[in-house]
Amino acid sequence: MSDLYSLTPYVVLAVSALASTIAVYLAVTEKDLIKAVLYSAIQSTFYALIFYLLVVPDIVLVYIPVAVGLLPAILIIAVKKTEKYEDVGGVPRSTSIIVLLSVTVFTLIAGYLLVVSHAITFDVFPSPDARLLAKWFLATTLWWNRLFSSMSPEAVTAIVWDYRGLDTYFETSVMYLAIIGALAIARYLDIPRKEYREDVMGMSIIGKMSAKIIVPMIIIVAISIALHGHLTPGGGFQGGVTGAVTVSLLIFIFSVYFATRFFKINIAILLRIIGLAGIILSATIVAIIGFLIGQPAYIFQNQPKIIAQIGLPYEIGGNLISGTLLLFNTSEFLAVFMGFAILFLLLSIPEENVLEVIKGEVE
Amino acid sequence: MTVEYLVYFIPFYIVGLVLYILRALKGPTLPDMVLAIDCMGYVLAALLVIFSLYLRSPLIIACAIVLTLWIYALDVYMSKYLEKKELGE
Amino acid sequence: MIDLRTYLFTVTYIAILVNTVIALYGIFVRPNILKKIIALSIFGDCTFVYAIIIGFRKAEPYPEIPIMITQQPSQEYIEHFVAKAVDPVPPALVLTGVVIGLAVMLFLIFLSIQTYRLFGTLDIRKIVKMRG
Amino acid sequence: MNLLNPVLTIIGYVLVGIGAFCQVVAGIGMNRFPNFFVRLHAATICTIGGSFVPIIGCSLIALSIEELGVTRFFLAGAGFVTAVFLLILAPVGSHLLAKAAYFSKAAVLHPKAVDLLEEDVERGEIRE
Repeated sequence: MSDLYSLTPYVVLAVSALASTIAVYLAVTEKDLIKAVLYSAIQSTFYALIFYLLVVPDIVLVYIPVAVGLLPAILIIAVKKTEKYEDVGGVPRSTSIIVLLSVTVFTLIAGYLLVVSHAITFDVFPSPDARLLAKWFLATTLWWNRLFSSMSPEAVTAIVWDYRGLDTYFETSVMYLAIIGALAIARYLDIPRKEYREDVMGMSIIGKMSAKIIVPMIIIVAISIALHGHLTPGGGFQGGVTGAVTVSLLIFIFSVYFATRFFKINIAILLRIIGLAGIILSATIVAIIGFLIGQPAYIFQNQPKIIAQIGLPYEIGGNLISGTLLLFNTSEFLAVFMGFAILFLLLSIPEENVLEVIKGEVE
Repeated sequence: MTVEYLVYFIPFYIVGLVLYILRALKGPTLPDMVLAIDCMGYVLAALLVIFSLYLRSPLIIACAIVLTLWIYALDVYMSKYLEKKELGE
Repeated sequence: MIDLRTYLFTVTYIAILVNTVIALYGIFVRPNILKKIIALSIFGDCTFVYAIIIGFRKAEPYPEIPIMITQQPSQEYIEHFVAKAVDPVPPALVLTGVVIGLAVMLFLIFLSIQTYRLFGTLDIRKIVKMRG
Repeated sequence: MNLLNPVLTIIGYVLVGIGAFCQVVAGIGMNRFPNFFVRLHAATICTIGGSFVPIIGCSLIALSIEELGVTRFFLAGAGFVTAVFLLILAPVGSHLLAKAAYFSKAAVLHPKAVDLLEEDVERGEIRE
């Protein structure tokens, strides 16, 4: 009984990995592009199960929206706007065999190095012991001493913002730049002004009615995922991506002319800037307070340290808020949510308008 | 220790999952594949809930909600792709 | 005598390695840009799985999530937590990686849509031959 | 609460068992049925019988395990939320997909006895 109990998760891991291999093979060899996108969605679903069984719920919460939802969605839109079939004629057979062999050799060397660098053999895989750094992080997630701890029970969020804040800051900047790039490609374009007509536009009445019921529920779930980021799996990015599904539902089920009643592109950009300003504020708030009081303090500081004795309170009225983590999660939620809203609005501009503008620009 | 009896139910779900994968990989038409992926996603949501009970880690269950939402969104995208209308209408 | 769990975990690892090989092959050989982007996203996912596998550990009966359940932990609970929970550093790294991968992928897809508008094709061999 | 726990556990296990049965049946149906519109029936069995019912069952089991402490309410609550989402979203998704598949002629309707919807569309009573 006990053997069976501990064996089952590993069996499911192996089954899902093998199934994902079949899906990857079909995704790469399929000529119909939309089928390839669907195969890659199958692969992502199985990877989500693998991540789940490797007990990293934060990654699952980020990976499911990204790889099962957003990437297939935008790829489907791209396939609809561009060509549907791939032409593979003319690739010489010798080239593909040479590439396959070299890639195989490279991957085998890399995989062997990965096993060696973790200092394990195949007798005990996975290793029962964790690294020293991991032990230190785990032991200090919620410790009695505020000088060493980040006072958050969630180790991953604590590491993401409290120990590696600079990385996260630049990650958000990369995201911001990608959206700015998309906006730059779509310059001079705007959503045409049309009146929303319920009987002609959008999908069937069943879809519209259920969307009216479900959209507020989704927003509440997204906010709860974002604001409990320091207590349970999740955080600002996860909540924002979950909230982004509402925008896509509004655009696809009703129509973009219905969605622009609630937010236009310019308002979304403004809210996104407010979110980014909130992230900058949560990075520097302790330093600002220290500057005003006249005590030493760091940028990206949360709890008091040995030579900088000021810090944000870790609880208010008995509720754990973990200093700047709550502020960071809220602003990140706003920034990510509005970023994806901009993206979906840009993608829903009709292709005829775009072609007209491009024609005018080329001439 | 009542959780351990879930061991006897999990294989059935895995069998169902594998059968849906077969349909999703065979096709033959696009709606068939999407329907099979749909079913796969919902089985997976059930499996996630079962595993979070089985491994006794209640906090990992939030993933199931998100998975349900996005599988539905994939449905909506694919039916928009199949329709002849312009994307935003 | 090898533990059966080790054997199954090795099967998982090798399956992910095979995925990497296929994805890299797709990136280098397939001519369509969107196909290359799909293969690139699969390759990225495989690398994320490797990073998570490094942080996984074997614990009886199963490792725990790196999140504390109680808010005033005792010393015994912290010791139990450190002995059972998985490594929290790789998830934090992968979180950053997923977001940046998504940003890059979105920008690439936007660029390829624009390429199709300008050139009328997405075949990389035809695009290379065209000028302007 | 102690008296209620065994009852909750037994009901939960029964629901999970129903779910397991429905999954296998729906999986077989998904592979044996001839075309897309017949496979929609199998999909319904999968989503409602095979996913909604066991999620409710798991939530009930979770409520009865007292060793989990306060977090068992988290598990049960999130499980109920998932179940409600699934109950609303899965049929709507199938409906949208079936409608799009029918009107775009993407799904092949091979063994066909009668198609009343097609006649209605031809007469102009229903439009796309």
